[in-house]
Amino acid sequence: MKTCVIVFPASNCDRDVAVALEKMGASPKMVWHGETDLPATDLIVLPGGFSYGDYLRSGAMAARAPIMREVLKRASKGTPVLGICNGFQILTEAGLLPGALMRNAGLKFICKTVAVTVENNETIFTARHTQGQHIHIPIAHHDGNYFADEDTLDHLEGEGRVVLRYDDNPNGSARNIAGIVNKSGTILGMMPHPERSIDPLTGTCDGKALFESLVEALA
Amino acid sequence: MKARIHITLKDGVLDPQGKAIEGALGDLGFLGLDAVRQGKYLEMNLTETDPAKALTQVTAMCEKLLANTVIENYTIDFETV
Amino acid sequence: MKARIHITLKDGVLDPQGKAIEGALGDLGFLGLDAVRQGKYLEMNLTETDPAKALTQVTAMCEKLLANTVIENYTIDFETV
Amino acid sequence: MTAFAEGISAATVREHGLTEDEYGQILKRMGRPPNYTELGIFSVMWSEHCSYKSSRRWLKELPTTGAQVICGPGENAGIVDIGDGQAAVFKMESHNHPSFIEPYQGAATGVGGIMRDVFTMGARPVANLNALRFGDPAHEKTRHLVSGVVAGIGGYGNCMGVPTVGGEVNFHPSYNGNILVNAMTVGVVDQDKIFYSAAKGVGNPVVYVGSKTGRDGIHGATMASAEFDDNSDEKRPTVQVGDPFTEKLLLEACLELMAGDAIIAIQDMGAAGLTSSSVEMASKGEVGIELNLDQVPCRETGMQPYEMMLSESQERMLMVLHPGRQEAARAIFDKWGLDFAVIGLTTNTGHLTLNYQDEVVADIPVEGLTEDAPIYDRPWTSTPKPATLKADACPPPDDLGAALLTLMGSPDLASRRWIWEQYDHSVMADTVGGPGGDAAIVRIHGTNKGLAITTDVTPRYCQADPIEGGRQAVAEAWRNLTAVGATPLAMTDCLNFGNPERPRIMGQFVECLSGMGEAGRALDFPIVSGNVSLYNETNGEAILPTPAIGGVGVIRDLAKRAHVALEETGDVLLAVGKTGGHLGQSLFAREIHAREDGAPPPVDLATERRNGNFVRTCIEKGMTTSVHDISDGGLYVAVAEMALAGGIGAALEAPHTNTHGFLFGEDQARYVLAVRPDQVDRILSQAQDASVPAQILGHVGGAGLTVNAGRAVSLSTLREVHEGWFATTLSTRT
Ligand SMILES: Nc1ncnc2c1ncn2[C@@H]1O[C@H](COP(=O)(O)OP(=O)(O)O)[C@@H](O)[C@H]1O
Ligand SMILES: [Mg+2]
Repeated sequence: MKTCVIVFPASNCDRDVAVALEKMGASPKMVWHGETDLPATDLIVLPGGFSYGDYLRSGAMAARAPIMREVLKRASKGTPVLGICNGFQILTEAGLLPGALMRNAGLKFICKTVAVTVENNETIFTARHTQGQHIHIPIAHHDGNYFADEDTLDHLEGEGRVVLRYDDNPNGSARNIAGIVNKSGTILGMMPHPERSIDPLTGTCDGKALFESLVEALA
Repeated sequence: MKARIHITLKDGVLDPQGKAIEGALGDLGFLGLDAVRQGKYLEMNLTETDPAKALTQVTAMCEKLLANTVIENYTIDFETV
Repeated sequence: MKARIHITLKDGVLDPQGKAIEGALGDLGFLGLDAVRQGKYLEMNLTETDPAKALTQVTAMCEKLLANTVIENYTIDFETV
Repeated sequence: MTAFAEGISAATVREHGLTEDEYGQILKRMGRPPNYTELGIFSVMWSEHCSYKSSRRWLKELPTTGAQVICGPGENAGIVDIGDGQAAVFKMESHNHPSFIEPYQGAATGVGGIMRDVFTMGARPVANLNALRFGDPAHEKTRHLVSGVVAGIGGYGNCMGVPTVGGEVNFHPSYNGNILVNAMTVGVVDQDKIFYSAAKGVGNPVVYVGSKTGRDGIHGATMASAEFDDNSDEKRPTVQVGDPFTEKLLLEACLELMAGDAIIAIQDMGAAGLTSSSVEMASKGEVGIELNLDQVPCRETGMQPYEMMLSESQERMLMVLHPGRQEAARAIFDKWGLDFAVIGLTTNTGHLTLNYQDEVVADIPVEGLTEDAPIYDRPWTSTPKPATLKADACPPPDDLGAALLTLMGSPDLASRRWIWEQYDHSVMADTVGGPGGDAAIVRIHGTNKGLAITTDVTPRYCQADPIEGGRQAVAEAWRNLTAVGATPLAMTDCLNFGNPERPRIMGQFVECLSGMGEAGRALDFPIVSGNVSLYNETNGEAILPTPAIGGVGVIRDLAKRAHVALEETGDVLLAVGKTGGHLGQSLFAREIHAREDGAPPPVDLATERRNGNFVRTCIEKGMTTSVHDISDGGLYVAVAEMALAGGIGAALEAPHTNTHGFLFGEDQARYVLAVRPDQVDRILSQAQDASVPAQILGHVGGAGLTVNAGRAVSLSTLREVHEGWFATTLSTRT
């Protein structure tokens, strides 16, 4: 499987996700935000971090970076895109996913391992999970409070696009949403960090199944 | 010319910061206030001197970057320096 | 009465956000602009109807909580609803 | 009659924090009166913060060498060998005064500054820690200060993508007007890729990179060397604003440049910015430096040489490059969107020469700024040895369980989760042991090795008996590293004290250092870097003497490590080390009997070493994976923390006389181990062979803690009081 990780100024989980992909046998290419072209790839990853310092709005400036034009093009042709944390914020800012990620309801940055339910295991990202599985996975964000209008939320729910839901809402997200996909199920945005959950030495391993699902689906 | 841009959350969009500020003001003993909303205020200097052109330019900036029109409104005014 | 509060960084205080926004606008091809500064804009409704009293009250809020007077200035104005 | 340059008076000299005497020395060195810019440069270089004039004489007596030491004090950070051609680079630094004035930005820029000290040397920062002291929790400013400092530390470190993995926090009224914010960074570097700050050669380009220079923090270094009084608010505009986004770019750009061989010397611009960075590079390399200030990237118009030289704008670096490498270097900084300017040259004059608008605006022999800086052997008085606290001063509590709950919910023992959940402690995906343990453990990327890191000091012990307190701070750091299974390597320090011009305070400094030095030697635990922060006083009220120690150790095989959590019902609890029931200066005495007197527990360094080595061996041999050192609050608190971490209770057996001394005494050199029943005999006999006291304490199991089968304290109640304190006392809505 060929993968690309987009590196924005002040991305800081780019290495972590590259390590995770490598571990799953996918060799990631790191692509600088200023590039205008992407190599052939089966998966595009927008990593976590603080692109542009999260100034103005999280993900806002990154969503307008030169490389994003190409990401949008590929995404529209069906190339899968995974946005983790800051990557999720970038996906909403770029209009690839609906809604917005606002300041956590408690206003504080939160870093901890939380319980999340897999609400839909019929996506390329979650096939290795069971439906309704509770997984434990770290979050680390200041702006993870998912917002969308009621109509949009109803649509997301109705179409099975709420893929991950917090068991105990840490940040005020509408309907406890932790991750959603686009209509065609090829783009996932999620606040939790699966790449920090692949090694028993550093915590839980529940994030591994996401990468395994992708490898299986895209190999 | 100096442009002044106000970016505020749309009605109906929850404002965690505004809510927290309202709570904190209450804790400090300030009474008789509600509907606290927090927005952004941006200033910049433009070399453009024609007001109509400047408005077009700044509107484009807001649409493309400065505001997230899914959740935010913006207003623009100018001050001649 | 509606209070409108602008909180801006004092002159000479570094504004990392403004700087980054200026850079991003440049990258997007917007030319002829500089000195981008980002501040906060707050609105709230007050039950107080006397302008002088309202000003005293909001000034106290700014001093105690809303503005960080070490690095920020604030201005207050009112709008009668 | 003293001579002054035009526009300068005796008052100007005083305002620059220089004494008449010091000014006299400047005249002598210069052979003429310094102009305003030169005076400013002398004032910052001769400030306490940069010159260590009160402390240097005593710092020299600390142990700083060892087979593991690659670079001791004198560079931006200390460096120790961690095997396999790699090294750990670390240092701790204070940002006390700025954080009191503006907690968010003060703490944030403190974190930014210490990270620069580490990546200046070529290392990628892999962990941040912080040692914090605040005033009385009930003091009107405390809540605001705690929220701001914690948010600032998180705001900077989180954005940088460097995990904040540990630290310490205490509250005491002596910090009401002088909080302490000490930040530590640890980085990892390949030994053949270390960069130093000594400039070399003549005619080599001096290059400025990073952010532009503004009028920030002018006189920050002298501010950090002055006492506060009620007018300190007026000094406010000197606060600097941090830009972690730019620092992240600076980090990546510097490491990219460092992968090649363009750099001769590099130095961050910290306190006293362009002045101290250029002077230090010149001084270390024994060359001169000539700067053309017209080339300095400025944020504001009309900045004067004085302002450019003294600005403390953040996120800047100064480098000396090999000639001809400027353009390749510039391309890297352009790519990262950072300023890059050639602002000068190395020279053979031995002078710092500044040109501005075609005029020489300053010309100072570098040695005058460094070697000639005053050194004071300040008068000091020894702290009288306190009397040992009498047993009847600390009678048994009515209810041991209630006393435990009081302690576990007290400010100095309550869970710090509220703080560390605001720090990203898992980014980089190498955090093996995050906050909440004895020492944090960070895996060295791509290996099966780990660094263990801790910060420690017990200021109330240092106040009561500075020598004992100095020993204890070092011993506790060493013990915390040992408790996770690490081999302690070396330490950094941040020496926070009051006004050294008062003999009593100077005595605290001298005696704490004497204790620290002794402990460092006895434990093979040299000091490789550090920082001194004096004048932590407001209106004559000094802080408790607070020599914070940052300890670093290595775990060669991460499979062989321990954590604090109890694991399994039926495991046996052992105490290693002798429990004598020392209650003087204990938290029990303070929280239950409101007594802050008596002698602190004595530290026997040979015992410390023997007991620690024994515990480490037990971990290495796989005989235990559940270990906690016994410190604040004593044995019962240690067991309670292990129980909460593991979610299992324990039943303790304690002597029937002086039970509370046994449970709450703070005797040193002790650990609690939980072991499988089949290991007990083996451990006890090996302990005996090693002359290490060890005894059975009780058993793991149940939903609460009991002593001698008495009434249980339920874990849920314990958790509630333990976790609740910060959230209820300190949580503010903004
Ligand atoms: N208490 C101390 N113990 C050991 N070394 C110290 C101590 N204080 C300062 N040093 C060393 O002195 C040098 C200068 O310190 P400092 O001026 O704080 O560095 P920087 O300019 O990087 O902030 C550093 O190498 C530092 O490690
Ligand atoms: Mg330095």
